[in-house]
Amino acid sequence: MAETIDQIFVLAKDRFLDLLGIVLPDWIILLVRILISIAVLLAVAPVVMMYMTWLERKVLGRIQNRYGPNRVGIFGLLQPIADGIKMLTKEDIVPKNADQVIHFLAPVVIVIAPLLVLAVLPFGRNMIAADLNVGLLFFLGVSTFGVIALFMGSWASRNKYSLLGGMRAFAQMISYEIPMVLSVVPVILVTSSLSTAAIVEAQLGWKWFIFTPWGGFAALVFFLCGVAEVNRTPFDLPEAESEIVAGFHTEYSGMKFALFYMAEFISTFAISGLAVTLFLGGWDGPAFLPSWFWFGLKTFILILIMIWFRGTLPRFRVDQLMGFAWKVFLPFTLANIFIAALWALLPYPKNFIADTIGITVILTLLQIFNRKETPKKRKYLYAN
Amino acid sequence: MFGWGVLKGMLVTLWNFLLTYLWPKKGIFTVQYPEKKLPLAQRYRNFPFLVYDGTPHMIRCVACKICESECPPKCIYIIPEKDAEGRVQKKPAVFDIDYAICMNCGLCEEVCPFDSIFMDHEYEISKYNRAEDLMVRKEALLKPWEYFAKIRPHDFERIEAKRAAKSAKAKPVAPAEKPSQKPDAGPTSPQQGSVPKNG
Amino acid sequence: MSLPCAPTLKTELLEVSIGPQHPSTHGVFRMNAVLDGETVVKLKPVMGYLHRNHEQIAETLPYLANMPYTDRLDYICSMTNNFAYALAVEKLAGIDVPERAQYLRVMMAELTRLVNHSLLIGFLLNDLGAWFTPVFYAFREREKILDFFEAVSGSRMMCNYFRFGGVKADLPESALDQVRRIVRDYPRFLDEFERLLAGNEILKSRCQRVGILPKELAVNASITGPMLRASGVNYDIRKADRYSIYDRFDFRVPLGMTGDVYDRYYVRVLEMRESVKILEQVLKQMPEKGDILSAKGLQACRAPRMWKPPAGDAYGRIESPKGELGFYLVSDGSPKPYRYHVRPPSFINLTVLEDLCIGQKIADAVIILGSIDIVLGEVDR
Amino acid sequence: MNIQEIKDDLIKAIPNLPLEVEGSSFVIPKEKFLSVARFFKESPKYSMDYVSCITAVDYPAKECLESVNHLYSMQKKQGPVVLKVRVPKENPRMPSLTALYRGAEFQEREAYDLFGIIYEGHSDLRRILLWDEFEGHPMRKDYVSEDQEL
Repeated sequence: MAETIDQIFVLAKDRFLDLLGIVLPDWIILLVRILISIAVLLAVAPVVMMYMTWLERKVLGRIQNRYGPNRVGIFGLLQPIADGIKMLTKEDIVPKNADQVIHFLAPVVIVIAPLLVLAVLPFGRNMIAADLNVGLLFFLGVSTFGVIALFMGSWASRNKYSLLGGMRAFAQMISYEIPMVLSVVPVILVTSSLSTAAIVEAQLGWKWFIFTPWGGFAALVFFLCGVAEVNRTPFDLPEAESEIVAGFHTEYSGMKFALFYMAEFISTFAISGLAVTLFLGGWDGPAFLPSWFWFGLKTFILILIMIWFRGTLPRFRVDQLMGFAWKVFLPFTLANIFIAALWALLPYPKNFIADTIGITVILTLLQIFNRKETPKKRKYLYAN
Repeated sequence: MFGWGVLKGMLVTLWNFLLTYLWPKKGIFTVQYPEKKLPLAQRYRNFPFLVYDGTPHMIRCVACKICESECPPKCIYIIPEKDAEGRVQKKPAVFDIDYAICMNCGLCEEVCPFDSIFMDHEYEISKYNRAEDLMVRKEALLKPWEYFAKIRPHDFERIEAKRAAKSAKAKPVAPAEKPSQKPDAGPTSPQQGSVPKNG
Repeated sequence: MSLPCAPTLKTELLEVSIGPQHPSTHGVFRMNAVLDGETVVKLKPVMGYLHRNHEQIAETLPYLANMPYTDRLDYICSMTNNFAYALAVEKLAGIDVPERAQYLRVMMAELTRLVNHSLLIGFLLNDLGAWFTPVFYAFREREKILDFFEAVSGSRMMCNYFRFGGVKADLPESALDQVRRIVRDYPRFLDEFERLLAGNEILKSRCQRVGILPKELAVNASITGPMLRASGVNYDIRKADRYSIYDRFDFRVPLGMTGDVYDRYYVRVLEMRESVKILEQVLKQMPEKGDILSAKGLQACRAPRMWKPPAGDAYGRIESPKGELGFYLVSDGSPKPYRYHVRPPSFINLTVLEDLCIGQKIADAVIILGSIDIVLGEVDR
Repeated sequence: MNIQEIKDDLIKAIPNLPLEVEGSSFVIPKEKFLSVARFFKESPKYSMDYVSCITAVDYPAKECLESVNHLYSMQKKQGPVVLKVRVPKENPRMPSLTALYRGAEFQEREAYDLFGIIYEGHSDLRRILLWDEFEGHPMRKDYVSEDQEL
C-alpha cells in the first residue's frame, strides 16, 4: 500500500500510457511520455509560484504581527488567483524610448530557465522528468542563463535604475556562480556522479551529506549562494526597492511584471529543490510517508527559511556582497573540496577528525583575514 | 563570531511569528476593520456638527459667527436668519461647513460660547465628489443633544452642569441676550470660556 | 579608482535624479546624484515640492489659529511642534504655565520622542532593506502612544493639544494608567528591537563607517539633535536651555564617537531609554491636581482674535526629536503675528547631505538620508 | 549674559561700531556685520560657534528688510546673541554668513528665496523652496499673488 502511494504518480502515468498503447504506436507513446512530464511541470510550476507568493505574504505578515492576505477565500487562499486576474487586466505600459522587441522578450525568456531546470529535479523515487547523467551540470548551466534575460530587460527599459539593477544583477550572479559550483564539487567528488538521481541514491538511509562536516558547511554556502542567485534578501540588490526603485523590472507592469516574479519564485523553488537533492537526501525519509512528500517538505522548509530571511535581514551593499563571495565563500569552498576529499579517502573516525580540524583551520583563517571588514562593537558615552 | 547577531535577530522574528499563532491576542495587532472597529476615545474629534435641543428647529446656534471667524482654514460659512422686516434673528439661515477644507482642529468647538458646535465621531464619510458632496449643509450637520451625550458622556455632564449654572444665574436678570450683531464680538461672560478643564 | 585601461575605455558619469517619487526619499524629496558606477560623486538636494508657504499662512491668522497648522509641519511629532510654538508665544507675551501643565507638556514631548525615534529606526532599517519588519514592530508600539494621544487630545497625529499658558485639556480618567503601561512596556520593546537589529552583522557592516560627520563640520553646519550628538558634541537644548521643567529631571545625553550612520541610529535608541527614564520621573513627580491653563493663557485662548500680545520679538526653541525646532515671532501688537518663522531642524540638517554622501555608494546615500531623519512637511513648509 | 556687558565687549573689540540695542538684539550696519559675527565666533568669552536661526523680516513702513540672526554657543551652552541687519529694499544686499558658518547656507537661500535678500559671498544662492522660474518674493508684505485679486 505504502509502495503504491509512493509511486502513485509514476503508476498513474504508466497506466495512462498503457491505455494509450492499445491504440497508438510505440514512438508516439514515447513522445507522449515526454510530453506528459513537460505538461505536468508546466502546469505545476505556476501553481507552485502562485502559492509561494501567498505563503510569502502570509509568513511575512505573521512575522510582522499581522494577518497577511485573508480576505479572498478561506485563509486568503484565492488571493493568488485574484492577483493573477489583476495582473492580467492591468495596463501594459512600455516606455516610449524602450527597445520594444527586447523589452517584450525579456520577461518571456526569463521564465524559460527556471522551468527547464525543473526537469532534472528528482521529486520522488523514480519521479524525475529527465534523468540526465549530467543533470547537475545542466541545472547549474541553465540557471545561469536567466541573468541574460534579466539584463535584456534592464537594458531595454532605458531606465537608469533598471540599468543599475542589471549591472548589479550581472556582477552578483557571476560572482556567486563560482562559489556555488565549487560548493557542489565535493558532492560530485564523493558520489562520483553528476546525475541528480544518483546523488540522492548515494544519500539513502540517512547518509545525508548535510550530516557530514564538509557537507554541512557546503550546504550552508550552497544555500546562501542560491539565495543570492535568485535575488532574494539579503542579496536582493538587483531589485533593491529602497535604493533603485525596483531594479531591472522598474519599467514593467501587468503580466510582464508577474512573469519576472514567476521566474524568481520558480527559481527559488528550484534552488531549494536542488539544495534538498544535493545535501538533504532528496526524497529520502522514513518510509511511512511517500518519497515525494519528503521532498516537498524539505523544499518547503528551505523556502520558509528564505522567507524568514526576507522578514529579518537588511540588505548587503554591493561591495560587501562581492567581498562576501570572493573573500569568504570562494576560499572556503576551495578548501572544502580538499576537506571532502579527506573524508572520502580516510576510514570513519579518522576522516571525521581530519575534517573537523580542516574546517576549524579554514574558518579561523577566514576570520583572521577578514577581521578588517568585520564590524566592531561600539561604546557610547553619556553626558550629563 | 560573524553571524551571531543575525541569528539573534532571526530568533526575534521567529518568536513574533509563533506568537501570532500561540497567543493571537498579543501577537497580532491588526484590527479587521469593517467587521471590527476600535473604540474611539471620548475626545476623539473629526468633523464638526451642530447641536439642536429636542426638535431640529431648536438649533442652539445663534449665528454669532465666532466660529466662522476663528476657523483657521475658513471652512465655515454662516448667514443669520432674517425675519420679514429684515431684522437679524438668533438663528442661522445658512450654515455650511466644507469638509474638504476642514482640518479637524476643534477650535470652533473651543471658541463657541453657546455650546452649539461639537466635533463628531463619525469617520466613514467618503464621498464621490469633492466639491458638492463634501460641502455639508445645515440640515446634514444637525444632530440632537442626546447624540452628543451618547458619544461624549464626560463632556456632556460638564457642559450640562455649566449650562445649568448659567441659566440659573441668567434667569432672574434677563432671559436672553441681545442678538450679536457684530460677528467679532467675543463671549460676554467669563464663565463661557470654552477651554475644558476636566474631562 | 583608476584602472589601467581607463584612458582607452570611454566611461561616462551617470546622472540620476533620485526622487521626488522614490520609495526611500521619505516623501517628495529629490537628490540629484551624479554616479560613477555605483559611487556618488556629486549630489544636490532639491526640495520644495511640498512647499505651501506655511509662514505666509500663519501671518494671516491669529496666534492660536496657527497651533493646528504647526501640527502639520512635522506630522510625526505634532506635540513637540506645538510645544515650541507655545513656548515662543509665551516668551513673547510673558505667559506663565502652571505646574501640572508643565508636567503634561514634558510627558507629551517625551512620548513624541519615543514615537519619532522608533519610527525613524524602523524606516531607516527599511531603507537598509529589512522588509518592513522593524517598521511594523515600531508601529505596534507607536500605536499605544497614539491611542494615548487620542484619549487626551482627540487626535492621533494632529494633536493640537498645547495652548499658550498650558494645555488644552486635563488627562481623562485612566489615561495615566495608559502612560504607565507604555513606560513599563517600552524598555522591553527596545530590548527586542535591539536583539533584532543592533547586533546584526549586516546592519553593522552597512552602517558603520558610512556617512561620517566630523564634529567640527557638525557644529559649523548648525546640525542639531541626535545627529549632532552622534558626532560627539554634547549639546542638548533640554540641558542647555533648561526650558519648561527639564531641570527637574535626571537624565543623561548619549553621545556617539564616530558620527556615522550606526552612531546616529544607536544614539537614538539610547535616547529613547533616557526618555523612558524622564517619563518615569514625570509620573512620579506630577501633581495629582492643579490648573492646566494659567489665567493669562485663558485670555489668549478664549477669544483668539481679540488677544493681542505686546509688540516685540521672541525666539522660542526646544529640543524636538529631530533637533532644534525654533519659532521666531515678531509681534506688532495686533492679533496676528507680524512675522512668523520656523527654524525646522530637518531642513537645516540636510545642509551636510552632500558632504556625507560623496564617495559613498548609492545604497549608502539612501541610508544617510534616512539617518538624517527628515519629514518633508517640515523641510518644505 | 547681560546685554549691556555684551555691548561693552563688542565696542571694545570693534571700535567705531555704530551699534543700536533694540530689546535684546543688536542692530548693526551691514558693512560691519561679518566682523561682528567673527568677533562673537572667535572671542573665547563668547565662542558663538553655532548659528541657529537666520531669517528676515519685511518692514514696508521703514522701507527696509531686516535680517535676523540668532547665534548660540554650543561649546559654552550660552546664547543667544541676536544680530539684526537692515538693508534697503531697493538694493537688499548684505554679506553672507556662510564664510563663517556652513549652517547659514540653506537658511540664507531660503531668505533669498522668500524675501529677496542677496547674500554676497554665498557660493550657491539659488531658490530653494520655490521653483527657479518663480517671480517675486512671496514673504514680502507687498507681494501680490496671481490669484489674490480674484
